[in-house]
Parts: sequence; C-alpha cells; structure tokens
Amino acid sequence: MRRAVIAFTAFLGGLIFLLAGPAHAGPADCQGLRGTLKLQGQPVNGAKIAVTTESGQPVKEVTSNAQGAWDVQVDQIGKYRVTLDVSTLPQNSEVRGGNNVRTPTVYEGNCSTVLFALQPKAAAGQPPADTGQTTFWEQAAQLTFEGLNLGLIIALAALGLSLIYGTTGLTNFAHGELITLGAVIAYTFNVGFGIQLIPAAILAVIVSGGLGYAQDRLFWGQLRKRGTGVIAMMIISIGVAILLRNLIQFFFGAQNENFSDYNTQAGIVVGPISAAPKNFWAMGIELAVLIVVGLALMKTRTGKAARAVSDNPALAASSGINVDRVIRIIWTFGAAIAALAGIMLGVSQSLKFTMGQDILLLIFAGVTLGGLGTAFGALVGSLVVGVFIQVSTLWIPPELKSVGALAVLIIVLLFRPQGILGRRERIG
Amino acid sequence: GGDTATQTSPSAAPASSAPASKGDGTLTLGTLLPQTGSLAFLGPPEFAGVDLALKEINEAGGVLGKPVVKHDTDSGDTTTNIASQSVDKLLAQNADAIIGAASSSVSESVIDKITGAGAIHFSPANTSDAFTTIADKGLYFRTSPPDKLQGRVLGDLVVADGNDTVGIMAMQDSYGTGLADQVAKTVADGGGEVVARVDYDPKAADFSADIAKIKAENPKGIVLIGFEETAKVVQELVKQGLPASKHKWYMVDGNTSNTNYVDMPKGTLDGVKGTIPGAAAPEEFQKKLLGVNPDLEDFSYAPESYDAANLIALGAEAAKSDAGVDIAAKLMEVSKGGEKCNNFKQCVDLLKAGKDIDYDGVSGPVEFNEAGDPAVATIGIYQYGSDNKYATKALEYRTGNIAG
Amino acid sequence: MDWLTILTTTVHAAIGWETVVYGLAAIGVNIHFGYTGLLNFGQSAFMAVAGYGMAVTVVFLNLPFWIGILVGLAAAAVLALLMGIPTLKLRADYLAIVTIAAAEIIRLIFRSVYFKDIFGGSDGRRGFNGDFYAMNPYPAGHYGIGPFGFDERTMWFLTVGWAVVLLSCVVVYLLMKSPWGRVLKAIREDEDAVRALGKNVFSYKLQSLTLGGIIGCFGGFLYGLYNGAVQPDVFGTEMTFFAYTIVILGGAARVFGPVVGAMIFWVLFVFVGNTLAELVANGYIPFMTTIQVGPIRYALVGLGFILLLVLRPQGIFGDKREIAIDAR
Amino acid sequence: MRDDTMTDSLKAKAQAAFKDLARDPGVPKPDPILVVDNVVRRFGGLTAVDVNHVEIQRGSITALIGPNGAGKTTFFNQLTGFDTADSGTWRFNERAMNGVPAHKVARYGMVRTFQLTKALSRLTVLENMRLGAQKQRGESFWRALVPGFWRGQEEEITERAEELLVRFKLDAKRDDFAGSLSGGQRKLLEMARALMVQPELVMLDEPMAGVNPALTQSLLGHVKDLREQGMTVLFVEHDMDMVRDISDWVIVMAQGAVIAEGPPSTIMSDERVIDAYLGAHHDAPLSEGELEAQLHEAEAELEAEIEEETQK
Amino acid sequence: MNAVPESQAAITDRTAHLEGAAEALLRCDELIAGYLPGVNILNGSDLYVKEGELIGIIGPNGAGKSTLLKAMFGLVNIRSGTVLLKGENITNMKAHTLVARGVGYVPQTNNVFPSLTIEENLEMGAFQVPGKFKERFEFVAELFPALKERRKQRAGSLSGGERQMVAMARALMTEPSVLLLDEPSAGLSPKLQDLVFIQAQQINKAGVTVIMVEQNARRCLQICHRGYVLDQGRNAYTGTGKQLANDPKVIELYLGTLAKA
Ligand SMILES: Nc1ncnc2c1ncn2[C@@H]1O[C@H](COP(=O)(O)OP(=O)(O)OP(=O)(O)O)[C@@H](O)[C@H]1O
Ligand SMILES: Nc1ncnc2c1ncn2[C@@H]1O[C@H](COP(=O)(O)OP(=O)(O)OP(=O)(O)O)[C@@H](O)[C@H]1O
Ligand SMILES: CC(C)C[C@H](N)C(=O)O
Ligand SMILES: [Mg+2]
Ligand SMILES: [Mg+2]
Repeated sequence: MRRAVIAFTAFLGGLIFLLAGPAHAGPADCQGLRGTLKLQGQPVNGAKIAVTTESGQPVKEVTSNAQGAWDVQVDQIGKYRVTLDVSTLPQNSEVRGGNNVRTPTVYEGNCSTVLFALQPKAAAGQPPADTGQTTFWEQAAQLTFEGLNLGLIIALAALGLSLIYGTTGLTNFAHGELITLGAVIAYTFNVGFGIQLIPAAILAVIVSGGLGYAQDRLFWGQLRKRGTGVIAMMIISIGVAILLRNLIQFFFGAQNENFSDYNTQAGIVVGPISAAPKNFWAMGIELAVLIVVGLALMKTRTGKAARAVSDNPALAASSGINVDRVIRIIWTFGAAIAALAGIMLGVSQSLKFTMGQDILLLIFAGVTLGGLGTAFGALVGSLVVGVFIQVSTLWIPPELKSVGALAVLIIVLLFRPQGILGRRERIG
Repeated sequence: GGDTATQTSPSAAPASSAPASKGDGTLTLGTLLPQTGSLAFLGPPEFAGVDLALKEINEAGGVLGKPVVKHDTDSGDTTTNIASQSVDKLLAQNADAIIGAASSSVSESVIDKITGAGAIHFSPANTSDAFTTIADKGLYFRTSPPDKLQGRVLGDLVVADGNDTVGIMAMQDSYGTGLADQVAKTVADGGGEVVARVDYDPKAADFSADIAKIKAENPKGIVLIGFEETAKVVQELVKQGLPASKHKWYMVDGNTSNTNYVDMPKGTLDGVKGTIPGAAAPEEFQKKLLGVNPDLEDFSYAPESYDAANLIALGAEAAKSDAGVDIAAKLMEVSKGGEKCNNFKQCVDLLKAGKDIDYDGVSGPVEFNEAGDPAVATIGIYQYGSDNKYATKALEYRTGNIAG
Repeated sequence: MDWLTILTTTVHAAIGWETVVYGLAAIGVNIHFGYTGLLNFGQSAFMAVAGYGMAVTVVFLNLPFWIGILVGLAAAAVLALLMGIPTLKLRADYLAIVTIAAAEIIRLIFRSVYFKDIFGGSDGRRGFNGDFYAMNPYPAGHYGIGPFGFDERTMWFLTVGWAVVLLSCVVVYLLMKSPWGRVLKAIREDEDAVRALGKNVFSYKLQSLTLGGIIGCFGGFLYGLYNGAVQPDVFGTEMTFFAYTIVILGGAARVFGPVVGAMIFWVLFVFVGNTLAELVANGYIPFMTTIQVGPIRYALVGLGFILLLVLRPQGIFGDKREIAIDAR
Repeated sequence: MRDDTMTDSLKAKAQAAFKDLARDPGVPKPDPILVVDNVVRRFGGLTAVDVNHVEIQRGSITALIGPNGAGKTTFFNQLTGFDTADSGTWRFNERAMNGVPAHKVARYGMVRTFQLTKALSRLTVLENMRLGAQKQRGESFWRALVPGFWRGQEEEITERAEELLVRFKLDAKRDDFAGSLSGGQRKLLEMARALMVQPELVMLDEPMAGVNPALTQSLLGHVKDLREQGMTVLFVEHDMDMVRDISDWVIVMAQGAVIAEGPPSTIMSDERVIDAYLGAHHDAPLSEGELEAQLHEAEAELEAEIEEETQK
Repeated sequence: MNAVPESQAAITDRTAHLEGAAEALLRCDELIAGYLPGVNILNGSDLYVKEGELIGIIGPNGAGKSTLLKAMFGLVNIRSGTVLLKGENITNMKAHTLVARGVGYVPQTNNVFPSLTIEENLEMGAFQVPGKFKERFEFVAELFPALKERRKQRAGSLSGGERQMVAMARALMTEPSVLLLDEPSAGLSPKLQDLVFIQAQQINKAGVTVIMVEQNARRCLQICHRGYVLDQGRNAYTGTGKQLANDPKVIELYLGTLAKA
C-alpha cells in the first residue's frame, strides 16, 4: 500500500512529465494535427516533430514553441504519421513507453490532437518510476474486503429471509422489496424530513418492523388461516414483489438516489485497502446484529419456539406455543433486519427501487449454500458468496462475477446437498 | 438503415418487401420513450420535444389537413419487455411512425417488429453504430449521430487533456461497447494508452471489482460510458481513491446528467467533462420546451426529438400520404437539397408552394445519408461545476462528418 | 377514451403471441412442477438456449432456419442433461435455487462481452426470422372481423404457435393419463416411496425435465420468431416467475391450466395497462402522469395476481381437495 | 379365516427347515435367500448397525425384533439401498447387493415398507396401489403415448390392486387421496402397495403398529398365504402376539448387533431377550392382580421419594 | 354394523350420555367435524370424562378416533356440536390456549420437532412453564433413560420408538389436568409398552384425567375405567373397560382373538 500512496504523491507532484495540448487551441476551421509537449508540467521548447502521410511522403516538419505547442495544418484528410525527434528533447527525458511515432487520422474540418508523454529518464540501475499501479496482492486484499462488505450485507438480508422461511416455510420472493422498502423509508426520513441518517435509520428499522408485523397480521397470517399451501404462498409472494416494487417506483421514482449523509464518502487508506469510513461502521453493525440474532435464535425461548413452529406448527400449538404470535414476532424482526440490510446497502452503494430485487438471487444463494433455515448457515453462505463474487474478478471479467459465485453454489451443493451447515434428513 | 444489408442477407430477402402501406388519412405518431428504466431521466426532455413539435404542427393546421394524433408509450429498458408490448399497442393503434427508443439496445429489440409492420422507426437518441448497417427495409431513421463522431470527439478530448494513460468503464451493450471502441481507437491513435478497459453489467449490484480493475492500472484519465448507474460507479471511484480531483473523468450522452449527481458532496464532479450530441439549442427553444414541461432539468435529445416529429410530418406532407413506407421514401428529400426552412409552418408552406425543401432543425442541419443517419452532426463538450451540474452551454461544439 | 383499442388489444392478448409463448413456457413448468414436483426455476434458460440456438445458427453460422430449430432443440436437450444430472438429486427447495442460478449463469454468459461475437452481448441477436415468414401461406391482408384481427404475419405466427400449443397439450394429456405420468405424480409426493417400488426416480425426473424443457424451448423459438430478436435480459428470472404464476392461475397439474392461465395473465396485463394509460392520457386520473402509468400498471397486475391466487388458490381448473391435503 | 389345518401344516413344513439349527446368532440356514456379512453403519459416535453375519431362509417368515433404537430400521435402510453402509457385504439370491441403488434392489425382488409411512398423498389409494406393479409397459415414455400398449396390462393391475384393497379393508377408500387416510390406514396401504410389487422377499417395518387388532388378525392369514406362494417375509414388529403367531424364526437385535436367533417359542424365554426387550410381562398382558401390585409398588416408590424430598 | 348385537355393553344412546355427562369435566356433544369441504369424519360423536377418569377409545382404522381427539383439542375445525371443559365452552378454541387451561395432547403421527434436539423438544413441552423444565426433565429422563443419554441428538434422526418416547415425554413436561393420548404405545418395545400403560394409570391415579386412543385395545380396556368404541365417526358401543373387553361382538369386530392368551 505504501507504494500506492507514494504513487499518488508522485502523480500530484508531477513527477511524470506530460505534454498536453490545450483543449481548444486552434481556430474553428482547424484541419490537421496539433499537440503540446510538456515535461514535469513545463512546456518543452524546440522539439522537432515531423509529419508524413501514411505512406511516408513528408508533409511538414515543425518545432514546438515556447508554450510547447505545435500545429500542422493539412489539406487532405486521412491517416498521417507523426514522429517526434527524441534527440531534440531535453536531456534525461524520454517518451513514456518509448514509442515516438503516432498514426492519427485527420477528419474534415477538425484537428486531431497528438500526444507524446514525456518523463525523466530513469537513471541506470534505478527502478523505473512508480506508476501507482497496485500489485496482485493489493488487489486481492481490496477485493476480499469488498467481498466481506458485500457478503455481510447479503448475510443480513439473508438472515431476515431465513428467519421467515425457517418459521413459516415461505420462500418469500418479495424479500427483496422488504429490503428496498427499508432503505426507502430511511431515505424518506433522511432526505424528506431532514433527519440525520442514524436516527432516520433507527426510525426506519422500527417502522419496517411494524410493517412486517402488519404484513403478517393482515395478509400472510390470513392466508395461513385459510390453509394456503407454501407453494401457493411462494407464488403469491411473486405477486407481492411485483406490487411492492412498482409502488415503490411510483413514489420513489426509477432513478438512483443517495442518503444525504455519508454520500460518496471519500475513501481512507488502511493497509492495502481503500475504503470509506462508513464501510467499516456498517460492517461492524452488520456483524453485531448477525451474531446477536443468531445466538438469540439458538438460545432464547422464542428462538427455539420459532424453530419448533417451523418444524411442525400443529405440534407447536399442542405444546402451548402461540404459533401466530411467534410468527408475527419473526415477521417483525425479519422485516426489521431486512430494512437494516437495505439501509446498509443504500449506504454502501445507492438506493434504487430494484436494489433489493437485484441482490435477491445472491441472498437466496447465500441462504441455500449455508443450508436452508439455519441462521449461521445464512451467514457463512452469504460470506462465501460475497467473497467469491469479488475475489473471482481477479481471474474472470467482472461482468461475469456472479457466474463464479453461482457456479460455486452449484458445485458445493453437488457434494453437500444439504448446504454447508445443513443437516441431512433420515429416511425410514 | 442500409438497404444493402438487406440484400446481402438472402434469408431476409423475401420478407424485406415492406407490407402494403395502410394510410388512413390521419398521421398517427407513436412515442416509445423511457418513462421507466435506466434512461428515465432522459424521458422528459424527449417527450417534451415531441410534444412541442406536435403542438406547432397542429397549430399550423396539421398534416394532410388533419391534426396529427399521438400515442405515448414507455420503452422501459432492456431488462423489461415493456418496449415490445408498447410497440404492439402502437401498431394496433395504427401508428404510421414510432419515435424512439432512446436506448440503442431497446431499439434493436423492436426494429424488426416495427419495420416488419411497415411503420417508420425513428429514433431521436440512438447513437449505436449498429444501425448504420442494420436491415431495416429503409424504414429506420435517426436524428442523433452515430457514435463514430462522439467517440472521435471524446477520444481527442481525452488526449488533448494530456491523459497518456486512460481507463474506460463502459456499460456492456451495443451503445456502450461501440462508443468505448471508438474512444479507445482515437485515444490510441492520438498517443494515449488505454491501460484498463472494463465492460460492466449495468445491472450489477455494485461496481467495486470493476473499479478495482481500473485502479490496478492507475490511469490518468477515466472515461465513464453508461446510463444512470454511473452514479454508483462515481461513488465507487471516490471510495477507492480515484476521485475527479486526482484523475480526469469523462462522461458521455448517456450519463451527462443534471439530475443524477446533484446530491453528491459539492465538488465531487468538479471539472468533469462530458460529450452530448447536438448543437447548442437556442435559448428560445429551451424556453418553449419549458412551456411544455416546466420541470425539465436536462435538455438532452429534446431537439432531436423535436426534429424527428417535424421531419415525419414534413415527409407525410411531401408524400401526400400518411403511410410509413411513403413517408420514408420522402424523408431524405425533405432533409436536404432545396430551400432551407427550420420549422414546420415555414416548411409546409414551401411544400405547398411546390418547392423542394431542406429542413434544418434545432439539433443541426439534419441531412440524411443513405443509411438514414444524419451525415453531419455536432457534439457539445460540457463541463461540470462544483455543484455537480453542467452548464447547458457547452465549452465547445465540434461539428463533423460522420463518415471518414 | 380509446375503448376500441383497449378492447382490441385485450382480445388480441388472449390469443396473441404472449399467450402462446408464455403458455408454452408454463406447460413445461407444469410438467416439471405441477406433475413431477420439480421446482425448476430455470425454465427461462430452456427458452434462452432455444432462441439463441436458432438465432446463432442462422445469423452467426449462416445456416438455414430448420437447422436452427434442430440446434435449438438439441441445445435444450443438452441443457436438460447438464442441469439435471447434477441437480436432480437435490431436495425441492435447493433445486429451486440451483436452477435459478443455472439459468442466470446461462443468461450472463449470453450477455457477456467475452462471447459478444457469438451471442451479441446484451443486445442479443436479431435478423433470423426471415425464413419463417417466407413460409407464410397467408397472402397479405387483414384477417379477422372488423377491428379484431391480425395481419398476415401475425396470422402465420399464431397458426404455428397455437398448433404447437395444442400438440403439447395433447402430449401432456396422453402422458399424464398413462402409468408414466403416474410415476411422475408419485415422485412429486415422495420419491423414496417410488424408489422403494423399483422405479428409477432419477431417470423419470430427467425425462420430465427434458420434456418440459423442450416444450418450453418451443416457447423460446416462438418468442424469437415473433419479436425478431432474442436478448439475454428477457430470459431472466421474471419470465420463469410469470410462467409459474400462470401455472398456478390455471391450476397446477391440469392439462389446460397453463393455457388458460396464460390467457388470464395477459388479458389482465394488457387490459390494466392500456386502460390506465388511456385514463391518464385523457386526464381522468389527474394526480398521475403518463410516466407513472408504467409502474402502476405493474403494481395493479401484481395486485390482480395476488387476489386471484388468494380467492382461488387451486387455480381455475384446480381441485380444492388437492390443496387441502398436506397444506404444508 | 383360512383353513387352520392347512396353514398349520405349511407352517410345520417351513419350520422343518429350522428344526435342527443351532440357536446361535448368525447361524447358517439351509437355503438362504439373503446373506449379510459385517454390515456396519455409524452416525457420529453412535454405531447404529453392526451385524456380523445373518442369513434369511427362503420361503420362511422371519421376525426381526429388538428394543427401540436397536438399529432395525437402519439395517433395512442399508440392505435396500436407502442409506450407504460404512462397510459390509450382502448377497440376495447370490447377487452382491452393496452399492446397488434402491430402485434396483426393488427390481431384483427385495421390497421394503417404511415404518414412518410414505403415502403418496395426492394420488388416490388405487393409484398408489397400481404404482407398485412392476414391468409396466406404460411406464416407458414412448409407449405411454399410445394407450393401446398399456390398457390391457393396466386392467390386470387394477384387478389385482382391488383384490388387495378388499383384503386390507381399504376398498371403500379406493378413490380417495392417500393423504386423507388415517394413521392406521396408511400402514395398511404401505404394506398392500409393497405386495403389488410381487417381490421375492418382502421386508415389512412394523406393518401392524397402529392397525386395529381384528384387522391385524385377518391380515396375518394373508401373510401366511404369501409364504404359501413362495414369498419370503422379513418383518420388524413389537407385537409379540403376532410374532408368536406367524413367524417361523426370530432374529433379535440389540444395540446394532444380532444377539440371538431361534424359533419364536424358545427365543421368548431367552434371558437376554427378556432383559433387553420383552420385560417381565411379555407372555401375557398384565392380569388385574399384577397390575394392582405394580401400581402399589410404584406408589410406594413415589411416596418414599416424596418422603425423602420432604426430609431433605 | 347395523345389526343390534347381543351384548353387555350398551349401544350408545343419548340419554345415557346426557345422564353421565351432567357432572363431567370434559364433554363433547354431537360433534360434527371433518377435513375436506363437504366430508364429515365425525358424525355426531358424544363423549364425556369425569374428573379423575381414565377413558379408552378404540375402533377400526379410519373410524375417526384421532379426529375426535384433534377436534377436542382445536386442531380440526368443528362444524357443529360443542366441547365443554369444566363448563366452559372450548369449541374450536386454539390449542395453545387449551394448554394454558391444563390440557395436554400427544398426536399419533408427526409428534416430535425433527430439527430440535431431544432436550429442546422437551423444553417446548414446558413452553408455558419454563421454570419447571429442570424438575420435569429429571422426571421424564428417569422414565425413559434413553432420552437423557441422547439429549443433544436431533429428534429427526431418532428411531420410530425413540420418537414415540420423546412425544410422550413432551406431554409429560407440563403437568396437565387432562391428557389426550393418541396411540402412545405404538411402535414401542413390549417393555416400554408396559411402561406406558403403567405410567398412564399412575398419572391417572395422581389425579390427571386421561383420554387414550389405542390399537393395543385389550391393554387399554384393561386399565381404563370406561371405554368407547368408535366406528365411522359415531359411538358404536360404550361401557366399562371390562364390559367391552368381554363383549363377544366387540371382540369379533374390534379386538380379535389373537391376543386372547
Ligand atoms: N441419521 C441418523 N443420525 C443419527 N442417529 C441416527 C440416525 N438414524 C438412526 N439413528 C440412530 O440409530 C439408532 C437405530 O435406529 P433405528 O431406526 O434403526 O432403530 P429401530 O431398531 O428401527 O428402532 P424402533 O423400533 O424404535 O423403530 C437409533 O438410536 C437412532 O437414534
Ligand atoms: N388430513 C386429513 N385430510 C382428509 N381426511 C382425513 C385426514 N385425516 C384423516 N382423514 C379421514 O378421516 C378418517 C378418520 O381418520 P382418523 O385419523 O381420525 O382415524 P383413526 O380412527 O384415528 O384411525 P387409525 O386407527 O388408523 O389412526 C379417515 O378415514 C380419513 O379418511
Ligand atoms: C439516450 C441516449 C443516452 C441513448 C444512447 N445514445 C444509445 O444509443 O443507447
Ligand atoms: Mg424402526
Ligand atoms: Mg388415529
């Protein structure tokens, strides 16, 4: 990382010598070639430049002026060869990359700019000037960090999904919209009412929890009462997703938005990683919530009751568990956690009405990879998905990064059909 | 579109004879413009342009003696199937010409359907090179210049600013990759080096890995080609330590927006340059647009949309028919060679007087070549200020031939 | 208000290309999910490989249309094997996720820059339906009564499309009445029991996946032929979701369920959308702009499905008793 | 009821084969249909099955008994390919069967039922039955398309299914969904369906648990019929009356291993078996007096305990 | 089954029921209930239990015994008829509220939480009285020592009999005043079957009212005070345990002669 820092300083200090043409130097009726030679920000005077046609017919030779600028007007449009005479450059300087020939094209009524970037010659034995590039390992570190960042958000979202799935057996395709909704509510408090983001987020999580409660009370609970099957509910959730998503779009619009706080926060450099302070905070919060909820599910009475309800609601009722109440608690928490995930996603990326839908598949992948219905499975699976997505871009084009993660999902399930932390059912 | 392409592909030949025109006396226009999706921010100016033109046309007495009818539909973006349904609806409403779509990809997905039905497909904003050679039965037109020109101007701008190392972040579609190719070529010719090029998926959940790839090469100039998702890219650039204050950023028509970045911290985009096809729209024209839609913030492609509607109307007058095929046959004629005029009233009066006209629009001289592309066009270079908005007055306009 | 357009587009939607294409996709899903209990959420992948198989063969390899169809069919069959062999041993809900993932992988590969030369990146492929329309026996003109009717191209398309749909229905009817279909239904209920009775569950699942995939694949062909283009993003998860919705609307494990479901689906979709657009355009809904019609239409459609499914969870043809059994 | 003398004579014939056998676990049988060697299955630290050697006599009715958790069901799972044994080999009709997938096991003629029943809920009872039949022509994809190929066979199958349903008192339910059956009816269906396969060896896992005693009794006659038809029956059961009534040979498992074998009469008096499994009251239901005594005993214990508690 | 048999046990008739039910702890009157729309499984069943009684219900498979228990416990929707507990109308009341009123229930099938450990299963049994868990756990662990050893094993991996133990133990975790048992002895080894019957009797002696459905009918009739024979959703016979066990008609139709011994 030190190298990267040095690189920037170097860049700023103009250690690299440039030669640039002004954006609009020539007259409007310019037709030809032009450029400006600069070394360490200083114009280079008296460098010789020869222009020939593509086939080598000399056209004109010019010398750069006091501003470092040169200019060749031509009559014929087409391709030309421009050669910089390196011997006329100041001592100890060279063309970056070593190539001193350019082959630009001149178009009718336009001037094309030709650039020769100059830099001081590296003294013999000294390493070449630092270009500020990052090494493989620095990239890997950065990507791992990004992977954890993404993975934790997915995990949080997955936790909400997994809670609801675990308790009610509902594969909720509208979970993405719960995520979006949380973010949009926080946005409304934050941008609409001008509340600082942290209290706005807390409010939004509470409101979303309430909405989750209401959703079960008024909708899913009623369906359960009517004996609607889980598959039918899954399909209904697709309808809910379409409804919510488009309502959100109606009110929120189709564009990307950002919270008014922590928006486009400048990165800070920590070791090999460059990240915004908000990322670190978000990851801390996410991890804390995940662990607390996971433990609560394993250890508390309501947590166990939730798992009992998931196994067998009738038997749970027979044991004295108020099934509806447990499910409502889970819905409340599930929606609240989904909202938090949405807010975190909004903080780390930006808000859009499809933000939840866009990561839904990754959430499902995380939940499934970890083992359906297990809270810690969701965490593990999501982290694997997140890290894999980002780190795989070291080898595959970023546009295909999801392919890598999804392929891992399939491969892992081939060998562990019950997911990483899932358990096999017994037969017989 | 090139009729040549139709002929070289034998399999398409039997279908290439456009179905019989179904002129019914009323010129019916359909719009297929982004109300939703990743170009939604460009919907309002485009709709406004068409609306304004229509208002003027109908005030001037309509076409063929009847008021022009218009139906608005949404083009969505490529991730939805909206465009296809919209086209079905428009065709069911007997649209003679369809104005849209904005995105080249969306247009590509419906062009066969529209031209197959014998209607004109007229885009005010498609800049992808693909349309120059597409098989379109001679029914595809556009008022926006193919990206050859924009790519050239942008590439030259990047080089002229002294960026010897350049990174390109391009949205992965026909527009994005085509434009990126053109920029990359120009930059390389001019002496710069494209050290990193990432074609990204605009639907990606985040762009950290893509930016990491750019960062790895630490380029001096960074060209951002995309639509609305560029806002996310910008955030990621800032986060990973490649802000506009240290690197030079360049944008294009798909993301040079006055609405998408305003909520970012002051100065985030300070000094960023962007190119948008189209000449300076006269103040007066912008005022008229605001009369149609007072909420407009961007004006991109409003002139092109306005010109598209006018040209179709003039074509119909010239052909004395409202059938798509007939209009298409006259469009080239009304766009060049003849007595110059620059609004519908003026032109239609000349036509009625039996004169050959040359419509010069707000977006430029609009002279169609054989492919239905404008032959000459202007690209404006804009610059952002510290308020993250660009001045609607360009730094500079460059006019050039598309060909060459 | 342009009631006529609303009416004609709605009537057209009931028998139009969407109904054909999505109906076929849903017939396939019905075989997978309705009869066999396979939660295959990758139906769009079958349609995609079919559409692309045909498009790439015609456009990229310059081979004739019929070869394109064969390539598409082969691609769908190969996909069934590739997807089935590793995944069919998974529990239902795991299978769902894995098949979504597989379909997304395929879509992402189709839209990748890396294979742009072959598949055309995110813009996909176009310009391959010439041969199909060249075979059109209908002379140019308008077919139908008054405003209801189609031009000769659409007529040709719909003739072929509905022939395929009906043929698929006949095949499904015959199969599901037979012992073969009985094995599938038994697998849906409990595969271990079926195994214990000496049936090769895996082989039947694979047959089911292939058959449903191939029927879906015709949906892919027809999509491409009608629209004249295939693009990766239309073959996304949404398409599969719609197919499932259609199956449930019509009634799972019912021969004509998917067809009727598709009709309801598209009638609702088109009617809501166009009515709303007209209402707004004519100023009956003053607080909405035309731009907001898009989302509200989808929202209403979503709401419509919810209501239909809530009010008639067994679908149009479904048996209420079947739903009551083992609700969980 | 069947003719008692006839079944009795058949029983005698079957038992003749066992007459001179030693009573040791793993004793070789004259004509074994199934030979099992060293089958081991562990779950984590728990060894659920560890069977050294066991043979099942062809044409006999063999009972497999043992305390809960002895590993009987797990043993069935290994033999029928529903679970993978950690080690071991077994041969069915001289054919090595380890690693053979479940459906092939069934096709070779070795069919099992499940203790926790597996009704095919949304198929009717009759369809459940039909599914059991083997070698159905209509089960191949192409032939299924042409009803002519399988109609005739289907009718035969249906006939057979209906006969069995009458026997199992399920005929009234023939067109109901199997998912709507009561617990006991599911057990019956499970067994009837397995018989549709017409296997050589049928392995029944607690077929009569939860079945009404009167019906059980009439079904025992049917099971004896199976033996008459040359079928071999291996069944797990906790109902000693039934074991005593129909089995020719009894194998006892405890903690995964076979601990004893023998004819029912002798095995029930085996000390180890009584200890591990039968308990004190195995041969007859508790008489009234015994019950009283038991109760008093328990009460006394309880009181003592309470006293203890209060004293503390 | 319509022929009137000659028997000691009375064919159920309403007057006898109404007489006996007057001072009952729990009574059902003319229950009609079923699962599927339009199909009644219970066709007017009557039943009463006095405080401290042990009642047995027997009958052929599919008679509706389990359905009757479920109906009383609020798990099947009652279409008409009433269920009264201590004079309070509890018809169609939710199961968990009945648990709070001291009713316990062991289902016939699906009677454990497969993904919970044995210990957690039992914890769920004591859900409404978490404070008592420790004490009661020791109690059931003594009854079924196998459970204590395996307390961390997930119930889903247990054998059939082991599950049955867990189910029984779960119901014993609370100290219910009325206990509904649906075939508690099914799948258990003879030794444990004894235990279950003795336990049922002991619990009953301790003052708990028990209603028990059993296919181990002889054993059941032996220990119960009164018994009902259910057939096709109706009470067919009723009487004391002894009467029923010795009734020739009941023997022929429901008990069989196998276990006569
Ligand atoms: N998948 C598993 N994971 C862990 N333990 C298991 C698993 N399957 C079975 N067991 C254990 O193995 C032992 C044997 O179980 P099995 O079901 O074979 O017993 P069984 O003899 O059939 O008993 P029952 O008479 O009660 O049915 C039991 O203690 C059970 O808990
Ligand atoms: N979930 C269900 N859905 C529909 N019908 C059912 C359901 N459960 C039971 N039935 C029907 O109700 C009738 C009575 O079932 P119930 O379980 O009460 O019988 P049972 O007397 O307990 O029999 P068993 O002794 O076999 O357990 C059965 O014939 C069955 O058809
Ligand atoms: C509206 C514009 C940004 C569209 C873009 N020029 C394209 O062709 O895709
Ligand atoms: Mg067992
Ligand atoms: Mg029962």
